[in-house]
Amino acid sequence: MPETETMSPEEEVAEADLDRFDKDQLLGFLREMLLYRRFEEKAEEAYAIGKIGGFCHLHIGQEAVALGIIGPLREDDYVITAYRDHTQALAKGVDAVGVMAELYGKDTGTSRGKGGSMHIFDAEKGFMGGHGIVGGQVPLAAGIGFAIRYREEDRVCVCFMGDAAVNQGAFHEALNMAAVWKLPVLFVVENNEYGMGTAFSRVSALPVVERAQGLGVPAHHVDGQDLLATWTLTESLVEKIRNGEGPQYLDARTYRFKGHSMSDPVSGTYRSKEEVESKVRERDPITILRNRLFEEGMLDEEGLKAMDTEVRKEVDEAAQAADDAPFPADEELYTHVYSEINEHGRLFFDGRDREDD
Amino acid sequence: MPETETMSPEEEVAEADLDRFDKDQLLGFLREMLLYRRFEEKAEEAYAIGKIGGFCHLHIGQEAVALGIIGPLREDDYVITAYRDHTQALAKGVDAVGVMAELYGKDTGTSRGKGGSMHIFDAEKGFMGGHGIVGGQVPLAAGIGFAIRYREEDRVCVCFMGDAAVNQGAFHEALNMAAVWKLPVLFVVENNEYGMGTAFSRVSALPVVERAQGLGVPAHHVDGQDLLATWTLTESLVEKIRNGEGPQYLDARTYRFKGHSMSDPVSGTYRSKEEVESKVRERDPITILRNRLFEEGMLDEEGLKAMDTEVRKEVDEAAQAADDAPFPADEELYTHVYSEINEHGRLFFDGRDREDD
Amino acid sequence: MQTITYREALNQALSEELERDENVFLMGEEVAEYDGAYKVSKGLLEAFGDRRIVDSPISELGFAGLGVGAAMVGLRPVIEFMTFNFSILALDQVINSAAKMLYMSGGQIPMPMVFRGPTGAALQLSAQHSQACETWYVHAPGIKLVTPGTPADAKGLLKASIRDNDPVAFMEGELLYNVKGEVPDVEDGDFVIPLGKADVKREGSDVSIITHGKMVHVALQAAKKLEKDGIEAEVLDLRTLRPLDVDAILETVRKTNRAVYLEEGWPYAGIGSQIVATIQEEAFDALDAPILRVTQADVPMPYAKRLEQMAKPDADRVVRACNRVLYRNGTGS
Amino acid sequence: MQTITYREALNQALSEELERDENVFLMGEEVAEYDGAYKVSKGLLEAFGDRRIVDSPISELGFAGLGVGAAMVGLRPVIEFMTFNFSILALDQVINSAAKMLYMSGGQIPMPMVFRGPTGAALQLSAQHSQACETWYVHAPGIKLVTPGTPADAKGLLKASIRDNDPVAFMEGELLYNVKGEVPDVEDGDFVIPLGKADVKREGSDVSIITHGKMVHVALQAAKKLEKDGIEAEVLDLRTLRPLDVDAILETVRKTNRAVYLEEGWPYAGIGSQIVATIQEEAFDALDAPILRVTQADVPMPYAKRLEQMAKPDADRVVRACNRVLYRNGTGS
Ligand SMILES: Cc1ncc(C[n+]2csc(CCOP(=O)(O)OP(=O)(O)O)c2C)c(N)n1
Ligand SMILES: Cc1ncc(C[n+]2csc(CCOP(=O)(O)OP(=O)(O)O)c2C)c(N)n1
Ligand SMILES: [Mg+2]
Ligand SMILES: [Mg+2]
Repeated sequence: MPETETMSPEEEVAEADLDRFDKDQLLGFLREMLLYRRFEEKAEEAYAIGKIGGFCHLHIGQEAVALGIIGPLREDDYVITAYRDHTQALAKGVDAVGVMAELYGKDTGTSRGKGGSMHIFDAEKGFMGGHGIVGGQVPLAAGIGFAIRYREEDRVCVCFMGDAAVNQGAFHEALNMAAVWKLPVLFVVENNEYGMGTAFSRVSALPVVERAQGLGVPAHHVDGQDLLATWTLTESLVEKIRNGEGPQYLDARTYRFKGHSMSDPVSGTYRSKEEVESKVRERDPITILRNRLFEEGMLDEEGLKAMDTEVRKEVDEAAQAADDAPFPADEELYTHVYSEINEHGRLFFDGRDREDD
Repeated sequence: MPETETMSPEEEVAEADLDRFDKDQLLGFLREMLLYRRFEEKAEEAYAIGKIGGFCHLHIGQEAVALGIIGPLREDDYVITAYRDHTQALAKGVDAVGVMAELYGKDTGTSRGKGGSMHIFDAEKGFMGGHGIVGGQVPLAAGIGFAIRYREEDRVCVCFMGDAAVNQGAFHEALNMAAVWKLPVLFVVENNEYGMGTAFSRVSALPVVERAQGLGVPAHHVDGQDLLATWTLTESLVEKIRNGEGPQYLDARTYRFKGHSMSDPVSGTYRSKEEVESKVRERDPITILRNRLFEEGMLDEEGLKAMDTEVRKEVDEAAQAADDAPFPADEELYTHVYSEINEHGRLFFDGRDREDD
Repeated sequence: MQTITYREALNQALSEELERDENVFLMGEEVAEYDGAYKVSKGLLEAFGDRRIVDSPISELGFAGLGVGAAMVGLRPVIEFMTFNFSILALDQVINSAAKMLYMSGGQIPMPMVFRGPTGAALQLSAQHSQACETWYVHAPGIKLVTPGTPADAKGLLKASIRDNDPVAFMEGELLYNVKGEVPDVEDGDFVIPLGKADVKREGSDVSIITHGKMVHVALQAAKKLEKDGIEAEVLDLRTLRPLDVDAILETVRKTNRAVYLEEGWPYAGIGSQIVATIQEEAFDALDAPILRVTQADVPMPYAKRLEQMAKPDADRVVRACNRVLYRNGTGS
Repeated sequence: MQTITYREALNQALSEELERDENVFLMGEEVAEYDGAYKVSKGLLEAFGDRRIVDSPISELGFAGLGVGAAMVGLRPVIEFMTFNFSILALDQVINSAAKMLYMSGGQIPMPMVFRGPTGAALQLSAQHSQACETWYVHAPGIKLVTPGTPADAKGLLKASIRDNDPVAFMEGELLYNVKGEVPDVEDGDFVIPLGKADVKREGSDVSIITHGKMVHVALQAAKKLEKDGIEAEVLDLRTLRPLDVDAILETVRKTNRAVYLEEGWPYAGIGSQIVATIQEEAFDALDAPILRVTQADVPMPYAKRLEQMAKPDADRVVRACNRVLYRNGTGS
């Protein structure tokens, strides 16, 4: 039975950090996070002019969690997450054009325009979605972990969830099963302190990191705004999991810079403007890494600008490609409901095939 | 935020125990547990001859948990439980005739013959049922606790559940809410080590007492075969709750002497005959208390016999009364589906009222 | 008469009932500090305090069950689901606890409570966030189901639902919250609409469009289009699905001899299937044509705008169905 | 032909499919060490080991979701619900994950999995343990629903369901497990019955009794009683409810012009309501009388024996309904 442990990885990691990575890697990290940021800013623009509809939950402010946790994975590892899923998809190697096209509801989108922002999927890349029911993906992750163990593979499944998801029964049931069967799953709480407009501490008796204590999954926490700390801790957790030590639980402390979804206010009754502003000023993961690179002399303003220009171009191109792509054909309404249309019997009951009788 | 604590109440209690109770009380305890035992043995007989049908889950072996926890309550406190509910109802003061009549499916049964063994209810006595979905009663208990707090009363709600219920999401959600709102609920796990034919340790990564650790409800455990220890600890927990300290969680360690339900084997693939026999020999709560009373010279074989004769008579009378009582009238099929038959509109759609058109 | 939105009407109903009865409380995600995800509970925290307007964790099964428990001892909970989509998680407590409690306790434990929130699709929220949940809440006896389509109905029926002594599922519509309509002035006294009474939203003699919830508006649009073609459609809004005003259904069918059921949800074992079965059983000889149903396409809701529009039932489709039951040609546009 | 019980037929189907395909595994409460609460999985642990026959905690939502996750990456889970009554706790994963996954992923993630277990009432288990769950599993598109009534159908359809690439709810009957019937011998090769084909269990020309699941036996009893009165009832067993063999339904109705739908569950938005709606829509002119439905009384299941018997649909009630659609008098007993 695994012991429940709470580490203080910030401290441990603080010394190791920069030296573990070479310059190209570090610059690559910054570029990658910039890409996520610009990608979502572009999505924000596109939403404003009606190119994107429905709910659209931006990850802005939380980029280091996506990169710091998905970056250390192998290509054949799995990632599954909630509806705030764009940048995690990008981090798992899903094509930016496909993600943007999905937001635009295009046939070339990752889910052929059927899923939208909340349901980005790319099975080939091991990106298992994009799920909209809070906590719903947590048992699915246990199932992916079960299949990995069943096949005696050494893959790992990372399951992201928001802090509010921790209060779902599904969390409790899935983590217990993962612990009992030692499933290779890293459960990551993207702890941005709020579920929509409700502070976690108002609806939870204990802090996030302690919530797995009754479940037999070792718990850890990390400063999710510090990419290098997150990356380093994740490497060690993933190694444990790959070695068969069973599931791990990580409280990644972060902050959402935007409103919950497009139509929601950034601040308001539930959090003050000052709180948000101070977080944006002091806890932006991109700024934090950038400053380190500046300090170390690995990057200057000019280099950053060039990087940003490149990234913006990439994003613009993705948006353009999305815009140019065709919408799904009308016939697609009835495809993918069933993978198999049985030889006998009727599957659809709306009678539309008989409308012109 | 309450601290999670794990006490070892057996030790603490061991010294206090007998002196805290007077002789009449102690004899009363024994008589009460004997009543539960004989009541259920009678039910077993009645089941064998087809007077009782459906599922019938006996509590035999677990009687000290019912009495030790419900005994210290006030009359206006609430108890809610799962389907293994006969002796808890008796402990809460529900009339034995009413309980037996319910098992017989009679109109004079506590639930007018509609509920049966799994759904004994007596709202007047604060006995809030008898619930059949494993874990389903746990959120209900939080709701009763919520209402107590809402009305600023100093009542307490005791919620019993089996060990297997701890793996339900409902458990997680309800205990968290109870902790957040400091609801006056004592959550008691009747830990008989098995959920039907599955040992708890096979499907749970941590032992029962540790399973509330992530939920902010202080945890305790007790030897549930030791009536006096259970009673004493419960008194202290109920006092804490009444004083507004919020919910408490108790792992009451016990053992089921019979099969899960009437048709299930007492032992088999999931537990050995030897295990059951040694528990019955060494851990029978009635024997344990009886021996104490013998040792203390408070009772002798003769006194016990007299007590048992009395109790058996009571039980026989209850069975006779149940047998003599009328079945519900046919019209009762449609009563109590709705408490209010609206002035307008149809509520029932089986068309039986038009059958003879 | 005041002209207010559906949202304001609900807010007034809640406010008045909270005021009237100390046992009423509102619980759900974001209902208090955030004023409700759709602002239905705006201002209620301020007016009634956090004892009676309670923000819950995202624990649908748990807080639905908590509501049931509170109702067991006499409170009158109003449990808000942010949307009914999420309430499938809570369905066990709705069916196995709320709907059966009175029966299995032999009449001892009434369940005076309301589960409410929006049901059905809004705009481009795709598969998991766009479903009409009526069937899941009406199949089991022991619970009532109310689906108001207008501000007045929303107010009058919510007040009746809160006062009802049985569990009521009260389904609103995200796309209805901004719809305006006339509602009796607050000063004119308690405005309560009894459960179980359908409402003829438009009179007509050629064909009956029977419907509920937000589809009332689509039915009225269709009726307007039909009018241009000289066809007078009667629009019957059921308003409550259990209790169901069967008399009103039979009456309109006996009048027009032709009917179309319009609903937002899926067809298989939808509300329409029950209404069709009821009509053919009880007014068989009155029918001059089969009753047709207009429903959501029998697919999960897609995200892409055009596919979503195709998936949803619309006025043109209703017009075409009406023409079919009238054995006429007519395209609906 | 072997004569075996429905339970043995299911056991054979599981065993053969576990043998055939390494990706198939069985998970649920008590399925392994205890041989299944109803012994359907007897001996499978011994034969296939605890990697493939897995005892779960009592976490319906969790292990249903675990099954979905395993199917997402290509395993073929068979998830046993001890009874479908408990699966309402898991319904969110069934509807929102299993049924919608393929669609919302744009066709990327098929769901080759089965949810199985008994549905409906056994004997005197009262409200929470006695309900027919078909409606909850058929309303949403994306999932299939299979309800075998005989040992042969149980075996052939379970094998087909496990091989199907879509999620299938497979509903058995506690009271069917001991029913015996002829099933092709194992040596005669793979016995698979394709989904979507109804089966005429008895031919007749006067009236059609259409039904599914364990009610097939009640329908046959009723047909026998009617025979004594000179009435030849045809009994059509739908076997699978989605896909649904509409052709077979229309055919029998066109033959007899009168129909009764018999089902174990509640009436409102029951399976029967859909069948009635389909028939009246597609064979309106073939009907000489309204279609009647025989269902459970519209109440939660009571415990007391006589009340329970009254609540359940039985052969006499079916006989009376048949007489009514034939416009004859006849009491059914
Ligand atoms: C079961 C369920 N309940 C409610 C919602 C509505 N909802 C969507 S996101 C959200 C807040 C979730 O917060 P958190 O898990 O912390 O994730 P974050 O949005 O902060 O990333 C809510 C209540 C939902 N999608 N699913
Ligand atoms: C949700 C649910 N799943 C499964 C069952 C079937 N079932 C009834 S009792 C039981 C075992 C419960 O064990 P435990 O909670 O330890 O209580 P005990 O029987 O030992 O008192 C099971 C699996 C049920 N009633 N409800
Ligand atoms: Mg959050
Ligand atoms: Mg147990």
